[in-house]
Amino acid sequence: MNMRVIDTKFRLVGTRPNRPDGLDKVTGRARYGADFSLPGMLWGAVVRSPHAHARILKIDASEALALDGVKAVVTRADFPTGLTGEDWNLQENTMAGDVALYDGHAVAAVAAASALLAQDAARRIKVEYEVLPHVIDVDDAIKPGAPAIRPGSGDHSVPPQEGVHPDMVRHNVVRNIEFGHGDVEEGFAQADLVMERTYKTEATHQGYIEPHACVGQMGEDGKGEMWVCTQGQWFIRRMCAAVLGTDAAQLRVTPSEIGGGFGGKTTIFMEPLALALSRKAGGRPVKIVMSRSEVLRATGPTASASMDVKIGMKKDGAMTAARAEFRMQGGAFPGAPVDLALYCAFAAYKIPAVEHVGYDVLANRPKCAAYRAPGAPMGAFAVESLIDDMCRELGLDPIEARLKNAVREGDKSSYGPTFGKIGLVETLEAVRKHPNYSAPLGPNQGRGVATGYWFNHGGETSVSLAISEDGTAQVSIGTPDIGGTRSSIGLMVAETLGIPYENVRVNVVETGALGVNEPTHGSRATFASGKAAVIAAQQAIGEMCKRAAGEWGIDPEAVEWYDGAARPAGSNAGKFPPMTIVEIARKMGSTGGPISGHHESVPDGVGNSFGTHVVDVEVDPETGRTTVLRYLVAQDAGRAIHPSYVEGQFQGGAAQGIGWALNEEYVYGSDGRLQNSVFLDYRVPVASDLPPIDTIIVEVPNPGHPYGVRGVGETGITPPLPAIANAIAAATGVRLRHLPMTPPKVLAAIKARADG
Amino acid sequence: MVEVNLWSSLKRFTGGELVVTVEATTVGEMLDALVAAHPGLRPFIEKGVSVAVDREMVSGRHAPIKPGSEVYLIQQLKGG
Amino acid sequence: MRYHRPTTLEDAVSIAATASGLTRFLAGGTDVLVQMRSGMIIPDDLIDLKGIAGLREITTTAEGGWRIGVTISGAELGSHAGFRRDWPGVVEGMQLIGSTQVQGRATLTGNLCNGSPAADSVPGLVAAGATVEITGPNGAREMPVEEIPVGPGKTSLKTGEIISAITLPPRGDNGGDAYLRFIPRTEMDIAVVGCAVSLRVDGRTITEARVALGAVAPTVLLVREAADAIVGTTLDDDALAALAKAAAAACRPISDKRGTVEFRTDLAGVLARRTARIAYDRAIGVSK
Amino acid sequence: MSKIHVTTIINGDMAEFLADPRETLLDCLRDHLGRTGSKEGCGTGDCGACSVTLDGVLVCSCLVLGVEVEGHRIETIEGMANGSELHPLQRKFIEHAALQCGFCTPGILVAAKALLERNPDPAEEEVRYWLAGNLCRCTGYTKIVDAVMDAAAEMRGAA
Repeated sequence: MNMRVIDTKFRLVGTRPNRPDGLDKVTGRARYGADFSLPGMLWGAVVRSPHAHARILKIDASEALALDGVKAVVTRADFPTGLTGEDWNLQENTMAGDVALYDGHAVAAVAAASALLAQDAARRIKVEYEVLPHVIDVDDAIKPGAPAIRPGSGDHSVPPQEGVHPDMVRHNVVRNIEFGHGDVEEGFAQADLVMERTYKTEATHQGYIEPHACVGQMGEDGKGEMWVCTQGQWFIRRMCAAVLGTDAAQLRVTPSEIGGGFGGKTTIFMEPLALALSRKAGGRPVKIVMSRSEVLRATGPTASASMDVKIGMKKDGAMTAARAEFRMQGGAFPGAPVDLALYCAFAAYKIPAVEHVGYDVLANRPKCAAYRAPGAPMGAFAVESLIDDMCRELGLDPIEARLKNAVREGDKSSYGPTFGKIGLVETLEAVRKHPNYSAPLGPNQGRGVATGYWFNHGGETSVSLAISEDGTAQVSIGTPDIGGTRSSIGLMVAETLGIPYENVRVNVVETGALGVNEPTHGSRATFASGKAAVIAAQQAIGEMCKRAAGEWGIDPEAVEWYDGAARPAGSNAGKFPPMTIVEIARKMGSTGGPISGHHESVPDGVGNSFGTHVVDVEVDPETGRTTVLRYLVAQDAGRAIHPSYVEGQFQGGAAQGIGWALNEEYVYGSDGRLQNSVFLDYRVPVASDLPPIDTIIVEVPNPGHPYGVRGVGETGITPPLPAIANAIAAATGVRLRHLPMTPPKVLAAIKARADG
Repeated sequence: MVEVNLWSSLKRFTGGELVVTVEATTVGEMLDALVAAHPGLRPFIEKGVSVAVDREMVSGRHAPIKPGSEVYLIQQLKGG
Repeated sequence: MRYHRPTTLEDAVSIAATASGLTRFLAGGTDVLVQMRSGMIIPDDLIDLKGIAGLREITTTAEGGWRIGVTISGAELGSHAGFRRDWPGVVEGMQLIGSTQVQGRATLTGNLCNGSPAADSVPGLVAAGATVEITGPNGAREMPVEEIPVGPGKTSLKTGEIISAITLPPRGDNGGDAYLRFIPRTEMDIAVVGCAVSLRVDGRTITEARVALGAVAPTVLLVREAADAIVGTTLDDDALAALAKAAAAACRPISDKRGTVEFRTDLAGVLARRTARIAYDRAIGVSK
Repeated sequence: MSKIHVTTIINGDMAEFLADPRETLLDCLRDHLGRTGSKEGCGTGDCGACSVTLDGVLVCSCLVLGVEVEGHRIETIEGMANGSELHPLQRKFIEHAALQCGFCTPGILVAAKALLERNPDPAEEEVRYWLAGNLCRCTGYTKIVDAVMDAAAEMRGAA
């Protein structure tokens, strides 16, 4: 059952109209990445390394190029040299240089007249490798003497290792972070119970159902176009230009409809290859569509983590101190979200003394990409699992204990800054009142509770709004619509202008149409593009009031906008009948020209979002199989603009978290090759695996947004990992500290306990 | 004067100081003053940091900082 | 790749017998197309059997058993009331393969000839005592189902030989069969362990039984010791314990991405108990 | 590899195309016939985004060769609405917000339609098992199942 904690007083905000792109999406008309084609188009295919770590000795494409219809082959030799920093990392990941760094790493690409021909040609490109020692697991990779991956890619945060004996150098540590406050040793000394445990999570993939796809066209002059499924067309533009050494403004990127992203489509993979092939094939457009296997082997999964957590607690549940050391590998490149994981780890709790230590480690795996609340689910798994064990030890109710430590407005966060208005306590109170929390449990069943946190990102934002001649409005946004953004922004604009929702058209536009926009990421689209759209609408309203004032011959300040019309105010009140948006728009050509509004900014006032989940599971004691019986999500949405899509974010996040907790993982062989690169063996939850996911939309409005919005997209994936681990512990009495909690692992733990 | 709270690993570049006091009325001035006082911080600040001023993540260099404002330097935040 | 669509078995056999390179038969295609897609296998000759008359029929044999044409899909098998009544375990095994969509294409014979030790439909056929009718360059021959797979991806079929039908014996009175598999999700996975039991009772006592295990050895196993453990019993707790012990003892599994040796061995015992219980209840008539 | 001429009926209309024998029905629908409503999410029959019906039977078009459909009848998402009148399932999916990114939606609609033609009054559990071969990564399935149940009720005239 779905509940909302408060009602809104708005005309449209908080209602559930049909999404404007719904019709196209239920009829098959909507055009996604692979649905786009052009005259004269070629098809591209990518040759990928079968080795986890190997020096590339020779690439011979002569046999492929000899085939009729094969038009171009590109290798790293076709890319500029001398890139540095993240641009270098992106180029290295796009196409291997001297060394292939992971199973699936691109080493060459070919363009041909048909998809089949391109694949045949790719098979005929002969690559000679010298296989190098590889390392996959984060704890192995951090060890002194582990195979060195891309030596020298460590940044300034890594303490210098000169003087350290060569065998003792930790080659693969590329980033180090430490922060905290208070005296943790003092805090642990004051505790009645101190527990310290180690936890591990495996890499998982965002698992969007739409594989990466693009059509790229670029001439010798460096002018180009790209049609691509992405969360951020300007990111694609900037990154492709950097990797290819072309000018950003010369590349025009149009986003298609996007079949899911969850962070995985905020960066580039094969997009520069399409452009490089096109440039080499005389400017003919080149289409590249990844197979599922390519998606799993060569696009961004999330990091895998190894984590030590120590917490001190008083008998009454009050936390006195906490310490976390997280080690994460994000593939053969810097960028594991260890910092974000640490920021979120203890964010829900007011703790006098906290210490955080993090290491970003290289391993022979694909470059990790953002995945919904990057890092936060891993940290939550470790911290919320340990808190659950401590509550059992001290006989405390998990919600009471969390309420005892919960951060409130004005409390200092675990990462420093003081919290503004937040809704953690409200989510805890809400789940306690929900019927699921008191549902009776049978044998082998258990209930788990966990809390989670994620920030809300502002980000570069540019929005444009124009009033049409008939008084309807068009809004141009730069954040692709992954889950209903068009409807939430349409609702806010219609609410602000005082016109019907149906009279607003929200367009996701290409890079030529707006200033730079960051992607739809960081739970920012409804917050940031929404806030900018509202401000743009207010600008247009100001202009319309001016036009009306001109018609009436009164001072614009003496005009107010209400219910879709300009009205004389103050001393002029009632002197003239209201002038509607339709009348003003009809005359705009003769009263000063087009009426529009723009807003460009990096919006402040982001509102973080807390959530609390409650899950009931049943574990088969003979097989170790876990069945999710009930699932409840309560999360602070600030204010739900379109409640159905807010619920959808809660439910989708929970489902991904359930998959991560129970079955999803990257499985590597001793040869360093990925063993489960198809959906048959990379096990995302199917419909029959899940119960209905119940939601409670808690609304503690964010004062930083005109309609109180908080980003809601990411928090929902954070609590499920520990919530399910806690439920399994309640059902079986055994605690699993290594995800995923597969039947073999659960059964082994149950048997180990039975054997004493 | 503003007190800027750094993250611990930056202590290596500030002579062990976790809280650095600088003269600044905006975020930009604050970041520049930090680099001037402690050149070792330059690569971190050039790579990009998030700044929290009085309970808010602020974005622009021109964001004002009042005397006595709560100021934190945080590693850059993004998301999925 | 050459695509052939013969209209008679003889034509199909001669195409296969004379083909020089890599040859594959196409019935449901749910394995062959996946292998082609991954570039694992690109046949030189692909012989589509769906154009051959008579291969898409389910008929009863003179003895009262069943003859299933090789292009019968899982969906067609499952919707055949008469067959379902006789061999619910065989139907269960077939219908556990893949999704509703895959059921619309996949066939018993294809699942058998794919040679996977984890093939869901095979243990049920083995437990049922099914045989296959093989047509080849040298005429037709009959063979027990369990003798077709000889190892992962390998069968005992010779070049040019085609399985033209699968024959199940008469169910007879007081019989029941069942198939259970273990997978981590509820659907869409390859069996980690599979178990089929077919048995007959006299009153409450089991008079004959066949127990087959999948995914615990290079081929599907017919475990006589497991059958012996329950024959002559009323499937009481001791019999079930002995059955589980015998099933586990017969396992020669590997550890891979889907399960460990220890897990598969444990599960073989658990599934044997649970499957036998269902087959027994069907035999004594307390359930369908 | 010479191509093979194939004649078939798609959404009631006669269609002809030339197929390389290695091309799947999905490849042919998308690349030769301009029917891009059916999606490829995996190419291995594990995600259901390419679901169509072949002579009324629900199949993954990525597991059927284009050359196999000679003389057969195919129904795709493009044929689901009756002109401008949406099928109740399509309407309910929009009303219930049963789609977020919408990529899996065509396959799920085709599969759900096949279910309701076979059983107009399915239990929720039957809906979940029938759709187990249609992966959705956005919604957690709750709103999808709600929409199918609601559409079924309306089609039974019980809404």
